[in-house]
Amino acid sequence: MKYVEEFRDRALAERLAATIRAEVDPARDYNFMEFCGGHTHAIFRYGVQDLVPANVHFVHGPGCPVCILPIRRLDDAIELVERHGVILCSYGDMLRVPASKRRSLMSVKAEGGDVRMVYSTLDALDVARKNPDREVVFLGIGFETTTPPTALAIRQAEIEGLTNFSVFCNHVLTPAAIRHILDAPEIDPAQAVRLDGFLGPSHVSAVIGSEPYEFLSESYAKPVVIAGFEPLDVLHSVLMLIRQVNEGRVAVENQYARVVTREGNTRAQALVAEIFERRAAFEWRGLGSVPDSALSIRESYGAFDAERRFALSAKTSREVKSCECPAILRGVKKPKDCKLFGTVCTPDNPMGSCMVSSEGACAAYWTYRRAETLAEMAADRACVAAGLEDAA
Amino acid sequence: MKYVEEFRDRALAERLAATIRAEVDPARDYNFMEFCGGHTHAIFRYGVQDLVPANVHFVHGPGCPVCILPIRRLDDAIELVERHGVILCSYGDMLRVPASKRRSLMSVKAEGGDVRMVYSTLDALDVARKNPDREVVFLGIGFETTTPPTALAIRQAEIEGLTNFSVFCNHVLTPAAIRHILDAPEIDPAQAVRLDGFLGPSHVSAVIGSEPYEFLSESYAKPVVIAGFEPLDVLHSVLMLIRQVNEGRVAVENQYARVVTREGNTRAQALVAEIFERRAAFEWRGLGSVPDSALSIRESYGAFDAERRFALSAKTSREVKSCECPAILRGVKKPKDCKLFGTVCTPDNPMGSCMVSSEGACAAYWTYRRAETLAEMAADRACVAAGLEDAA
Amino acid sequence: MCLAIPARVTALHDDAMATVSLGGVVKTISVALLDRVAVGDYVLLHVGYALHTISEAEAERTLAMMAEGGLLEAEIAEMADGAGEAA
Amino acid sequence: MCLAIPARVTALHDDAMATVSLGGVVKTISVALLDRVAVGDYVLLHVGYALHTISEAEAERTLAMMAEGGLLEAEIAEMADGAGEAA
Amino acid sequence: MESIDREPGRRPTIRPDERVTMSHGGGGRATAELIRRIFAPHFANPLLEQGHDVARLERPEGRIVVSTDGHVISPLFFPGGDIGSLAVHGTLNDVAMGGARPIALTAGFVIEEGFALADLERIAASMGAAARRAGVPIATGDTKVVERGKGDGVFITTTGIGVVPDGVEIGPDRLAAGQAVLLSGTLGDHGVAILSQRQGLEFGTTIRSDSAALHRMVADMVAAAPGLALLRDPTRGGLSATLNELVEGTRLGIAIDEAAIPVRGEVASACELLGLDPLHIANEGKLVCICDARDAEPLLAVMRRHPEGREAVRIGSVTAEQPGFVRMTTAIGGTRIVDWLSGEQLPRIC
Amino acid sequence: MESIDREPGRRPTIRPDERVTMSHGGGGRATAELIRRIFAPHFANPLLEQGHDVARLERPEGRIVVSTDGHVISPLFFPGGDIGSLAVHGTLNDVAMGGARPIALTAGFVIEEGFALADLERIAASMGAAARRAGVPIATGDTKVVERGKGDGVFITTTGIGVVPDGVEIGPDRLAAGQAVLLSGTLGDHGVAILSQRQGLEFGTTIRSDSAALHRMVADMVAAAPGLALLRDPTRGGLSATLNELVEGTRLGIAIDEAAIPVRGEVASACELLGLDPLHIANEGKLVCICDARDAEPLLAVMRRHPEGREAVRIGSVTAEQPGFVRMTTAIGGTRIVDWLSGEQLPRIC
Ligand code: SF4
Ligand code: SF4
Ligand SMILES: [Mg+2]
Ligand SMILES: [Mg+2]
Ligand SMILES: [Mg+2]
Ligand SMILES: [Mg+2]
Ligand SMILES: [Mg+2]
Ligand SMILES: [Mg+2]
Ligand SMILES: [Mg+2]
Ligand SMILES: [Mg+2]
Ligand SMILES: [Mg+2]
Ligand SMILES: [Mg+2]
Repeated sequence: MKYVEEFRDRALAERLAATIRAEVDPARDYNFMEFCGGHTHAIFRYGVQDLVPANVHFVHGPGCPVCILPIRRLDDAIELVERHGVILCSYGDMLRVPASKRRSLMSVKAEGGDVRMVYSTLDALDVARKNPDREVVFLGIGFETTTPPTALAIRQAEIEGLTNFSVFCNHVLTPAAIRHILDAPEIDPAQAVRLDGFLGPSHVSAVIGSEPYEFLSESYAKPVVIAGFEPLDVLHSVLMLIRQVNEGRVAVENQYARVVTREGNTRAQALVAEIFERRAAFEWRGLGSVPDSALSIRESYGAFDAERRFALSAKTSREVKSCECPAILRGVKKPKDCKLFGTVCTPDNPMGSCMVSSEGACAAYWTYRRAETLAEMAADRACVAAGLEDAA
Repeated sequence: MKYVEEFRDRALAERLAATIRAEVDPARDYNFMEFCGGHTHAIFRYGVQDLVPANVHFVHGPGCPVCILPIRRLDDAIELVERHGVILCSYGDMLRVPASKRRSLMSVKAEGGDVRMVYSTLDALDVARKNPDREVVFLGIGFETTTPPTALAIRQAEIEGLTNFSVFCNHVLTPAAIRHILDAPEIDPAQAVRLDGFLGPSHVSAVIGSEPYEFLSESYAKPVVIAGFEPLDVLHSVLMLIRQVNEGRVAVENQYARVVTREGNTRAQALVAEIFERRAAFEWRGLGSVPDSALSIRESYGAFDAERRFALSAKTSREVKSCECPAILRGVKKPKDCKLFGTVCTPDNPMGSCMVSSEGACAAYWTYRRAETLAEMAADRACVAAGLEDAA
Repeated sequence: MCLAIPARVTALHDDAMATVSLGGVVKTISVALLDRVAVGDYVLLHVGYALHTISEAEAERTLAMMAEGGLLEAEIAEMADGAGEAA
Repeated sequence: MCLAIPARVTALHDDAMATVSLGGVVKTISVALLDRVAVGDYVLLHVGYALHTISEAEAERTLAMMAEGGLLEAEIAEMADGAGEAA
Repeated sequence: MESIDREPGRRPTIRPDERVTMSHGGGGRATAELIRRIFAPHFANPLLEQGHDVARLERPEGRIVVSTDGHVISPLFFPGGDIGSLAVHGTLNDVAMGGARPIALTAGFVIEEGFALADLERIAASMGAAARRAGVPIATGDTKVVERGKGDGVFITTTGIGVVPDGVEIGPDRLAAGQAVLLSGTLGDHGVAILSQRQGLEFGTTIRSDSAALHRMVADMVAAAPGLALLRDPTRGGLSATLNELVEGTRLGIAIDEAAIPVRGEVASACELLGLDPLHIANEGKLVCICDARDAEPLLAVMRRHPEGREAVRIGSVTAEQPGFVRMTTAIGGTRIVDWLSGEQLPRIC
Repeated sequence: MESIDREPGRRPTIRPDERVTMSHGGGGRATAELIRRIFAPHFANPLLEQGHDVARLERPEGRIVVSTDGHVISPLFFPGGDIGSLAVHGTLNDVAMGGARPIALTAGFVIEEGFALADLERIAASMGAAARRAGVPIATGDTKVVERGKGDGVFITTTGIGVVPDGVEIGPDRLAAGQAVLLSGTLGDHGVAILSQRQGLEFGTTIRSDSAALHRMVADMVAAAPGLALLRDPTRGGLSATLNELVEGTRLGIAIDEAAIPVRGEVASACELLGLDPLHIANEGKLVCICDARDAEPLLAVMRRHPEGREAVRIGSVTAEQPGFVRMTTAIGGTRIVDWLSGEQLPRIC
């Protein structure tokens, strides 16, 4: 595949790794947050860690829309199926995510709920066309990347008069979340991690452009490199960040220039603006309520808004108590810091969303680096035990 | 089972058979029509023929409501399923009966039509209760025996306000058919069979009583014995008929006195009269249009009449051309006279209803007496061939 | 069309329903078509409904007649008058 | 949430639909989010929609930079100014 | 069972709300977990513990036979058994009908999404128990999951492997006029037990399925009369299908006597109620044996020593007359053909 | 196939409007007719013509093995095969993975009411052809019909019987550090061919299922290296499930090299499109062989002589390090664990 294989070339990877090794300052640490789960996944799937020196750390951010969706919203989706009898169309990613009471869309389906996996909003529209007697709700999740397809579906439904189609909108916004993480007061300062820079969103930026990140360098003095999702893109971007740090520069650089421009896809932006508006605030798992961080459907398209269309009951959805997803999503803990990791919580029996999404940090550690992680956990426990003995 | 096993006793059967053998006049033939398919079935299932002398002949009548239902009515039932999308509830007996174009309710179901077998109209009502969003039609077939349960179901639906329930009424009346057979002009006189008496209906009479058959002795001078359906009842009734014939008497006698009275079940009769009215005429397979021979639902219960509720298209339903069911149902031919019997037409691939219903004469000959019948057919063919050779 | 069999009523319920036993097989049926029925009665069961009660006396008489090799001479006149009698 | 891959447009259809090829795999997608697109263009495909076109020139430039072991010295100043350029 | 865990023992309890999901059929860890939790504990045997997708048996002493049957019964649980024990007995019996000693079973499950794990475990437990009672291991298996609405709870296909002792030559080609036709007990118990539970037909009865493994009785029969001609289990289609299959298209007939055929009172009553014929109804623990007339009594004596054959009787003979037909002397002394079923037997009102 | 007609030959043509009805499953004449029309002509072989529910095989020379698999694939017909050929190949391969020569197959069909007879015949023809090509008879079978909405066209459970030559001892207990891991060809072709046809995912591709019988290649491999340790076919769950099953919970690990694993370009592309990993995708004509390192090249040479093994390569080794894990050197030279699938692999957008 063109524009894919070239960016997985082993010789080039070794060359980039050598340059990084040559340029890092061994006397310091480099903490770079990859905001996007897509980067997290690429790093783990290709073992990028093995190619960078030990003092270059990847801090995994909240950029996985599956992971940050509060359990309450998933419970609402289940209520749409079970109480309102709708056909719920969802991307495959959401099907195994745990809701309250050990349930998931997959288990709801197994119990007879009409949950259908779709690959595209085009398919969800088709389901609505083929089931005119049923209410069909598309579970809209995702960042700016995934919002325009939802917007187009709503517009298409209006054009066709598909009155049985609506969207349960959970689309969220990237820059607000990054800003939130950097606004330290809202995060436990004891846990706060010093970030030396950001691997900036890749495909989000294809839509919104690089301009929305400029506040990071301007207001927060953080280096940013918009980075592609292939492993060489990651290595390249890390090198670019190291150079900014070493040189004391602070800029928004664009490693992913083959797709990302400063202004992004303005047509898509206009479409989104026509159909959606900002929510005053939205609950993010891990981050709490984040102002201006999500979209809802405008009143003018209210007929297609499942939240207006169906009464959703008040509910007290509770996360699994010991699940550390929230801290992991803020970048202040790692999966190995969760005592459920690998014992109670596995991908077969996930306690938190981070163990389900292939962009989730827990899933990444489990799937691609379990051996090392379990060894580290054992070592940590040994240290603690040793410490206790010493103290005794 | 009490009142069943006693009437299948071998010693008693032999005793009755001996009496019959002793009393028949060997110089003459006795042709008795058993109107009811129930008698036909009992005769064949128990091999009653083997216990009576060769000059006592059973002539099989049209008393099988499955057999006499014109193919057009079944095509209408299929149309209810396929064009109107109803759930059609039917007794098991109808499922394999051939409709036009080699179809049947069974094949319609296999193709996705919602056809459900019920054991009782109570079950059909239940289907209607459980599917309030669907139209549920009960395919009402049967003689006077089976009509009261249909009537009760309609009354119950009215009481409960089950507005999605209706009946496609094909209930027919026995005495009118017997009269029709005896009104020779309407039947090809060359084929007419001289009947020496009737085995009168058994369970029909439980409902309507024996009185409605008195016209047979009064106007047509035919002996009648209302006969139970167990094999000893048949033997006993045959003996009673032989005695009437031998003695030159003509009466309606009641062998089945344990169930049948002269007046029958007046409560059931009143209920039927409340809900149904006579059709001016109804098409019987084999008999053609027979006046006053069937029921339809009264206007006052019209909401429960599937014929009023659903527009049924005009259709040209055609029987299989060489099928001799019509002549067999009039008693003027036997299954062996049909050249399709056992070759093209078998219960697996029935060409006519008489090969499907377990009360049908063709099914009875096939299922219980195939060996003899095929041998007779071969002998008949040999005679014809010999005749042709002689002629040449 | 008239498959019907004798069953003994073992209990009567609301809504003109009854439990019957047929040689040990138990079934819930409707007795709404009968004027009167009592526990212990035999009824003729057809498509879930009792159509008529069964006269034990007539049943015995019929069996007796058969055992005599047909009609009892004494019966002939009576039968010729019309139908017999059921409970 | 942003699994998206490069695909080459091989045909354009009505209703802003297009056929694309991804290393031999053929798929019908929507190009309604693009201002303009031509047969032969590479686009970034996400959940059945093209999100953006891909700049072949920028791709080559990035590969060349990587081959040089990171940024070309000449690029640093330019990149620092802001974002690059895609077709 | 590609991956039966090699350390059984720890078995987490099944929660009542746990259901089979599509994940359980993915072939990954969830599949292995399902097998480990549900099947391994109940099926435990050395063959299964080979931990291989294929089970290796020892070198058999004799010719081997194989038979397979799919089980699609509804309801899954019924008086006298369930689909699990039935799937074991049914196939053991088919192997035994070859005159063989069953040595191993395989089990293939097709499970509908949403099926309760607790029910699946109940079935697995019943299968395991039936296999242990029979002394025949479930050597290997397979599980597939289909989407809700594309299955019906559980289907189980079992295959049985057996070994035929030398000298035993059982088969339809061994039929000859004059042989005796034996039946091991009452007809129709299984089918009536099932019908009594079927939606829309429900009736009360004390009848239980006769589902049982017959191979031990068969082993004794084969030992007593190694020359017996044929064994068949009159399952689906009943006695009529079994006998007709044997003679249709051949130069032989079979004559049976209705009065000799044992049918329980409640079975007869249920058949009257629904307009069915006990000769067409399925049995799951009965066999038909055809043998030289002089072996009939000794074989009946052997059969009657087993609980499964306590009511064994001779019901008729193989004849040269009316070849191709099964003929029966009826209860009242008439005669008729016993035809086999056309299609499934439907309850009827006529 | 209880009643394969003893006079085959006359086969009425199947009309396009003919469908399977419940009658075909009743066990009566309609069932026999279905078998006679659809299965008998295509499966014809002497075992089946024994006309018995149980098939008698000859006395085997060696230990026997048995394996079973249910096939529930959708769509039923796909590029490179159909459920019929797949059901034959899949089970032949499982038997072959035991180091055995397959000698017989059984086939159990569960058919949904309304299924087109013509499609059933197409499947039977494909099964029959696959069995003939493989030289292994379908010895016996069974057909059941389930109501519309309680099945999904056709499910086929096949069981295979094989004979293992003396001296061949294949099994997971034979693994040892230092052994070579060989793969017979490209990964993912079957799964991608299926996905390309699946409703809602449709994409165009020239990829065909790799469905093929491997027992002839295996026979040559076993002859060339009778001491080979293990054979496995990476079907459902893909290579990752196969390798993880072998080492999980043991003292051994497996190390493989991503760059060595052959994956066709279109397969890789389809995986990128759907967010799937080729290591998790099902194959139906590939095998993994684990052998002494010194046997690796001779075995690869044997494999490459067969069309099914033309692209055979060594992909890794058994190791003593990181026991219980499968570790892979990635395309860019990093490392990672290869985990097995949790649940079924769902197309994803993240
Ligand atoms: S391992 Fe599981 S419980 Fe722990 S943080 Fe991750 S998802 Fe939550
Ligand atoms: S044998 Fe068939 S075709 Fe002939 S009369 Fe009877 S039903 Fe009709
Ligand atoms: Mg079998
Ligand atoms: Mg069987
Ligand atoms: Mg398997
Ligand atoms: Mg179902
Ligand atoms: Mg059998
Ligand atoms: Mg297998
Ligand atoms: Mg397999
Ligand atoms: Mg396998
Ligand atoms: Mg079978
Ligand atoms: Mg279906």
